[in-house]
Amino acid sequence: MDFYRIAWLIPILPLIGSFLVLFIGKRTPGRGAPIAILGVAASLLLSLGVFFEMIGGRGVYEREWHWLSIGPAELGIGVRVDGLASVMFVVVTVVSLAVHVYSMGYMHGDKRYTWYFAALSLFTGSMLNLVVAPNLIQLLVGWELVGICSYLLIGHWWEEKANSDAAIKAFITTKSGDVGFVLGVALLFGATHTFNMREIQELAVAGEIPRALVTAGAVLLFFGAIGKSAQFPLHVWLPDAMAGPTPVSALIHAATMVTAGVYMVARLFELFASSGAALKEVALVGAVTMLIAALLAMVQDDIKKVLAYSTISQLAYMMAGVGLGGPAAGVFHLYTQGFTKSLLFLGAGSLIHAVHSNNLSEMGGLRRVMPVTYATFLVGTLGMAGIPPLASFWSKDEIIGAAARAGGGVGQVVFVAAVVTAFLTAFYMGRALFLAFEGEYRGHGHPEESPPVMTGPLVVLAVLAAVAGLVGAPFVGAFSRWLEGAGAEAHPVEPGVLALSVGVAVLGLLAAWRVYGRGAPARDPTLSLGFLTRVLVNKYYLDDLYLKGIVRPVQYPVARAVYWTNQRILDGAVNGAAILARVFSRFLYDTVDQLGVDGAVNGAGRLVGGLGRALRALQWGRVQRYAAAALAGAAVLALLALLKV
Amino acid sequence: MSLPLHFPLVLAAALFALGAYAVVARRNGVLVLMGVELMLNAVNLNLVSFWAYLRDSLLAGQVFALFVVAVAAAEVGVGLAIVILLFRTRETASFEEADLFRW
Amino acid sequence: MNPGEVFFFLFGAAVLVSAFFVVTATNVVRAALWLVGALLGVAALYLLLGAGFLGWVQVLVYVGAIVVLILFGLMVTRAPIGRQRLETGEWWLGAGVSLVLLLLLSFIAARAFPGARISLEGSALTGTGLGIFNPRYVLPFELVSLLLLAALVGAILLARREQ
Amino acid sequence: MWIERWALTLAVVVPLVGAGVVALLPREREALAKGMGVVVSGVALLFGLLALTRYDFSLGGMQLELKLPWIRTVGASYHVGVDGISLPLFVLTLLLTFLCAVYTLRWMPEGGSAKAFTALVLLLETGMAGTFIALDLILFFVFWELVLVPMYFLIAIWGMENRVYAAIKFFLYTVFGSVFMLLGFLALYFRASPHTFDVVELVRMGSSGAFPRAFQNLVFLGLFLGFAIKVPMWPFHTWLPDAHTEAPTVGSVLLAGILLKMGTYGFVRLALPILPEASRDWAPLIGVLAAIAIVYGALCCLAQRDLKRLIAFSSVGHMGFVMLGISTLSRVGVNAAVYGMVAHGVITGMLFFLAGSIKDRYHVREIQEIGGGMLAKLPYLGGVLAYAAIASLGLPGLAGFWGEVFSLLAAFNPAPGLPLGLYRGLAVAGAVGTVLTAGYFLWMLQRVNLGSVPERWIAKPMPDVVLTEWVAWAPLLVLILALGVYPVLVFGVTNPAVTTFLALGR
Amino acid sequence: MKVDLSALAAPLAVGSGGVVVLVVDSLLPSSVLRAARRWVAAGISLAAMALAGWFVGRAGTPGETLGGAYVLDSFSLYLQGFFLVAGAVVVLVSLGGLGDETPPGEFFFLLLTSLTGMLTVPASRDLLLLFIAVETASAPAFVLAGLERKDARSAEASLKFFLVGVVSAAIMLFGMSWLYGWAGSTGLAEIARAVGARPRDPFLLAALFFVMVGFGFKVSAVPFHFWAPDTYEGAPVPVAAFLSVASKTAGFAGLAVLCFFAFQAAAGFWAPLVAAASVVTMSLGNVVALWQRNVVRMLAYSSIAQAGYMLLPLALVGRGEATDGQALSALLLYVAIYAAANLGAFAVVSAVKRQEGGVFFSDFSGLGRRSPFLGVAMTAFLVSLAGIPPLAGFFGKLLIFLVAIRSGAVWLAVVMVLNSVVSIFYYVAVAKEMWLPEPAGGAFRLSPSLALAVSAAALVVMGLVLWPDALLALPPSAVLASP
Repeated sequence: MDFYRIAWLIPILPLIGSFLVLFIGKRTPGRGAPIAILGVAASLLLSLGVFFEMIGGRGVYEREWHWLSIGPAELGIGVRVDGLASVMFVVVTVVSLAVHVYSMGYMHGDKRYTWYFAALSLFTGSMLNLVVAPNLIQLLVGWELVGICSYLLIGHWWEEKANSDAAIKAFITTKSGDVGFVLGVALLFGATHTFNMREIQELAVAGEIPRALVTAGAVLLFFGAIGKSAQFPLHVWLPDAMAGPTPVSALIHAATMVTAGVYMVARLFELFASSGAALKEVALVGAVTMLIAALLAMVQDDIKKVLAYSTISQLAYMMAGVGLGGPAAGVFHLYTQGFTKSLLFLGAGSLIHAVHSNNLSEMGGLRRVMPVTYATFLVGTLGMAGIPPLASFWSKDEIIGAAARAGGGVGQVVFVAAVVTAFLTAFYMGRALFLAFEGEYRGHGHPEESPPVMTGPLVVLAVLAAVAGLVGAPFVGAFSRWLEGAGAEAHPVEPGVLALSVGVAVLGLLAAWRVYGRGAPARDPTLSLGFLTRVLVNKYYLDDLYLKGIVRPVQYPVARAVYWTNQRILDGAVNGAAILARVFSRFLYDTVDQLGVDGAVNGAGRLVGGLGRALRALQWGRVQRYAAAALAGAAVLALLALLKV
Repeated sequence: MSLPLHFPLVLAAALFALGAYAVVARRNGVLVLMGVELMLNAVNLNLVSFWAYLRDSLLAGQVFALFVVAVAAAEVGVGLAIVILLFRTRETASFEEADLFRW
Repeated sequence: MNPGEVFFFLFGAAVLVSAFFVVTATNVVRAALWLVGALLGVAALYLLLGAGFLGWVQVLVYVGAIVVLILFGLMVTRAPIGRQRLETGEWWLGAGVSLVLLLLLSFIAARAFPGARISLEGSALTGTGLGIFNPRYVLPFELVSLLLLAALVGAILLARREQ
Repeated sequence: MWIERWALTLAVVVPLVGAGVVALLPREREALAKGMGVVVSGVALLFGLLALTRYDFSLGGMQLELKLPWIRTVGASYHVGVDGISLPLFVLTLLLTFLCAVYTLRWMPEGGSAKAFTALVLLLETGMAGTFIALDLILFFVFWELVLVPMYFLIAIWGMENRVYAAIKFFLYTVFGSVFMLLGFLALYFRASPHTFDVVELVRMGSSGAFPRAFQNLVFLGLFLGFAIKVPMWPFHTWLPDAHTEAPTVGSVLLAGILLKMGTYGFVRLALPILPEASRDWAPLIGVLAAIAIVYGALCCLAQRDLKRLIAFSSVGHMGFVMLGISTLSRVGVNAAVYGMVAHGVITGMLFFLAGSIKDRYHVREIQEIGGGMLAKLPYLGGVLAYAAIASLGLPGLAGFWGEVFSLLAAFNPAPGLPLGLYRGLAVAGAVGTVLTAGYFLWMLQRVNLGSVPERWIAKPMPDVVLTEWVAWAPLLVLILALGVYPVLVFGVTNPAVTTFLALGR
Repeated sequence: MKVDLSALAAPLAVGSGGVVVLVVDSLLPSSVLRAARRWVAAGISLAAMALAGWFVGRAGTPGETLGGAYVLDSFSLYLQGFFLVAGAVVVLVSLGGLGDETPPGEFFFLLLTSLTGMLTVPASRDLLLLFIAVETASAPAFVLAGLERKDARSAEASLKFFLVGVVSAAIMLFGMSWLYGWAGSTGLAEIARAVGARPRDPFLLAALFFVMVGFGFKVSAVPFHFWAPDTYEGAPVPVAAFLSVASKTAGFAGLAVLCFFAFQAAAGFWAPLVAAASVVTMSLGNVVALWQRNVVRMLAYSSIAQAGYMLLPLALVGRGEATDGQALSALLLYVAIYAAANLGAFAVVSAVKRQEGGVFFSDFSGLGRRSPFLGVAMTAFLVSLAGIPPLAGFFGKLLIFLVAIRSGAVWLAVVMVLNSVVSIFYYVAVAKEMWLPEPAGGAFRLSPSLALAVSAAALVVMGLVLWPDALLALPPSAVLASP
């Protein structure tokens, strides 16, 4: 079976599923969930088919059908299947299927259960469309659609204002980044007259586009990625996005949508590469982001926030990886993180489901009560920390190695940031693990292990998180071949780097164990760092800056001021002109029409009846004045005749 | 025996101006009508003078003047009727007090 | 100065003086009498200019009919006879306008026909009465008779008392 | 075939006759009026669709033309026809009016008789539809002005509290503009040799350089004032919020859905092709005003407390995108503009329907007083509102996206000869505008739709979307999706025409 | 010289009709009710007009008689036809709108007499005939204006009309007498020649200006307009309608004869003055109309403004033969279109006055809802007067714009456009009053004759857009036949 040829079905199937759920879901058994799952499952099967064909060595397949002609612009719709896409297919569909199944349990009894599945499937389809897109516009369509799905799902429990606030924040923040993205598309279109990414990159590589334009285009596109992938300084929305249901966080805000930025950079790697500066920017943004996010993760009490900052940090890793080591390095981390992070989120969901709270301070000692959750969460934590041979270890190592190899100023900065972040990651993941599962239970009620429908996906993802990295291990090296073609060489294992990365990971975990190993300490050291803690708890005051510096001013004073201008100045000018015209006509009437009349007496005289008698002498309306006017007119005419006009 | 043409023309102009004065300046409606008569007489004087100067075969000036007299009679008739009507409704023949319309 | 001019100044002065008193008389009846004088003076001028028929029409129609009508009107409206204010508030307006008119019109008229003179020879009763039967004046004649009828009817309509 | 010649005319005349018939209904038969409105506008729509079937979509020029002598004295003729630019707007007019007629079956506004209301709406339809097919300046002007009086009365009689002020403002403002437009028309007439009012002729002359540049600029000023006020472009927009807010639902729908497009259509149909050089001179100014309108409109929306007024202000911004596209003088831009007109017509029409229906249920207009929770109280109404709002903020897959994104694209790459740096700045402003647009719509949704139902509404029984509304809205809801998913529906028609027409304009 | 009576048939028929009305009415026994007498008188009047119309219809052009003093060309026939139609509508309005105390025989006699004069005006090519015709048109109108006998203001209306009328007539006559002396003839053809020979003489110019003053009064051009608002307001409404349409048109007919024919050679001197009068008249009329709360008075100022518009084509004379013809066409068409709207408006006002007793804005309150027929029609009339398409008024204005621009007088066109915009304010104000407030009274009773008049006017005003050529193509551009 030629899976490449039918790859266009991959995004379509979940979309169809979504529509079916939306329109007939309520009336079907299972309230629509099975339909959605079926759609995603079918998509997964196709993805696997594509994946194995790709492994089998099949090259790039690109097919674009003509869709629109708008003047000189030709827009196609189609598919591009290559290693990058195949890997993304698998990550997206696997995680999505796992989340769909898990949600049947997690969302059981929700008011908008059906709607939830419809949105989830819609998201999956949109994400797959983004992945499959051969041109920028199609990519943009997927890009925006996943954004709105994210909005819908973050705000799923919109009865709470906080949730809808978070949803709006997420949408608007990413949309701000999209300003750059759209302009980047416009710029590249202007330079190349095509939307096709392959053609654009070929032109860029061939030097047909001026270097400055390439850089500008790439940087503009990267703004989009900064928003979508929650990179500094637009990362602020992602922690808030945890307001959505946990499975949604796992799917959208850990494994898939947020990786779209990384994916986009990888997809357009040659474009970024033909402008070295753009690539360096990507790496530097990654370096900054990974560090500041990791620091933030250390002070969180909400387990989902810990994971959220961890996600930001790891996305930054990916960015740095793409920036320094090429698409393979970054996407490899994306791939392993996809499984690991969704595993952790679903695990966290399981915990939350059990204790009805997101807060680590209300957990503790759950190891015994929830063994499956614990085991899988442990796998995830170790993976995140970078303990071999778990999947994330290989990919993280690859990136640190790439940084080391890259050298130069940027390489060194990224290397240091990556190592420090590795330590911090191990520490905060250990902190979360221990606070949740060790010590005494600090919450309410009697937590129980989650049902199989939830633990099942956990197990599956745990297995994947454990072993999926092997394909990219230096001694296998398959992953870079998939992505960069057969010619890509596997980088040799660098023992020093390997030792360093494992070392800091172990150190971090041990430090965490030292502090949190027996449950929550009386004084959490991360919260006792004085000024630093204050800065971290307040998220570097960035939220405040945005909210108080931009959003509120625009929302209130600026908007009000503009509106005031509208009402008072612009509208006022119109009304003023009208008033002026009235005054003027009044003047004309009073003075000119009553020409030769003693005074300006008019309707006022009629209105003020009592004055009438007194003003009688001034009244106009006397016939002889009319006659006088006629005679005066004649006299003037005679004068004009005499002067021969 | 002859007469410069402009003599009667200037006289007519003066008569016309006097009539105009009466129309504007006299309070009593009947006196105003007298002013109108003076103006019309000025016109007739013009017509007749020009006829005498032109001696056109159609006697246009004289005939015109005749018609003016007839029309003047009609107008005086109507005018007096209006004055009487005004007097009947307002108890005055003074045009100055006909001022019901103000704006 | 030939006799024609002498006669003209004589009659003209009479007309002007009478007319002046018509518009300035402080007694309405006296004003009407001055009007008679002015109209007669005009009739004399017509005769001088050779329009005899018209002169007699002027005497008959104007002096005979119109002035009587006016006197009648004065009586009906019970115009107070005696000294009183007969000028409107805007008499100065009338004075100004008429003065300007007088100056302009006489200036224009005086300069319009340099050297033109009216021949007063053969001043006699010329046939205006016949002239009116020129077919050219049929329609004006019809119209003016209709007009007079309308004025008559209209005057009655306006002036009669409510029944 | 007679259809080719007469379908357009019939679609315009049927409502006119219908208006007369409805107006003459005896008082005791007044109940028939609403039904007749539906039938008459339905028949007009059928003729419109019939015209659609006879239209060759692959061609760019005028089709289904009909030219009859009209005023011989001045050489004005009854010349109608459509091309890809006018066809979508023409059909949209007929459709939207029909839907309005359907909607009034249930929600007839109060204030006057149903008979008069229906007659005025039909009269309005004639004016609007006629404007889009007129190919003679005088005919165009007649149709253009025909719209005024019915709309004035629709607002003034059936409007909200402040209706009289709004109606007069609308009327005078528009008249003011159209006077200058007429002067421009006359100037064109006299400059053309031979003198003609025929649009096709004038376009031919204009594109072959028959009009000197200074003259073009002067005429453009006249046309600009007429069209810009109608669009309305910043800063001539101040009549719009009042008119929209005070108008009855159907009036707002038609005002936003169709009337505003008359202005932008005027630019595309007349100003650009007849005055190519002046267009080039004026384009930067128009672009700047458009960009201001986008940002400004969005900011004003953020400041609104009144739902309907918010939607009204959103039109300022959206029409800004359309004008931005036009100002680029590029084929992409003009295509995007026409697309934007259609999309805005469908989406904002829908939004005003919704505003009306919400008002009919809550009897308040202030967002604050609705207080949120509509999605819980009236799930379908809330859902449709969310759908329309999200479409309006330019989500791909729904109608709002394509016009907006291609406008920006065109603004970034304007026609050669226009100041590139300026236009790129405008594109940035426009793109920032999209964020603000998303902001106010989402904020509005949050305040109206989301949250819990306030106390005062919990016990109050309210019908969710009723059948009449579904019938009136379904075509729009489907169109919003269809246009978004398959933009070829519009671009396929406009592109040949724009290509032909901008080629003429060169 | 033979008199061609068939050429004179139209005015003679109407004039005789008037006498017949008077006689028949006086022969009717006093037991016959006023209403019946009115129907009889109106019937005879209409019959006389129909007869005259028949004569007009079958008259051949060009025809002339009275030694060239009376000429039938397409210009005069068009206007005679116009006067007959307008007169008939006024008769219909009078039938439904006159007070019961008005004596019908006398009323219709005076109306027909005035109409006789009007019918003669456009055909006159002789100063004497012109003067007599104008006076015949005016003098009965002075009386008609005073016929609202129970209202003191009617007398005042009549007085103002009369006094300004006779003063203007005196000025005109003075001018005519000079003109006669200058040209040596009262024939307009001779005068035209004399004007052409030496146009640059103060005497001649003063004479021309003075003659035009007489007509300026009739068309109510500034500064000879003062009587109009007072007279319209005080006169019976049908008479106001008659004055604002027929009398005004008679003035324009006379002006057209003078401007396009007799004085054409001196256009360089008087045209700027007419232009100035046009601008001042339209501006003043419009601005003052803004402040009126009495609909008749508003319409009076409106008709002053409209006179300003109609003066505009006259100001274009002398800029070329082609544009002269077009200017005259534009004037004649505008007159007809204006007449339709204005007669219609006065008919509605008349109906309102019958019902409400007043004609203030408040009397029109809610009219549209009480009588949709009257409301729609009145709205159409006002909108047409404002010149908003698709109603007839727009086409009239369009023609004037076109000819103004074509003649190079763009500024006049611009001033007129601006004035039209100003005028919208007050026309809309009435429309607003009719539709917006809740109706204050019950349904309207409308007499059939008024309904007929309103319908006819509305048909013209609303229907012209469908077939503009019906009216616009009617007068050929060169209509004044030169004898």
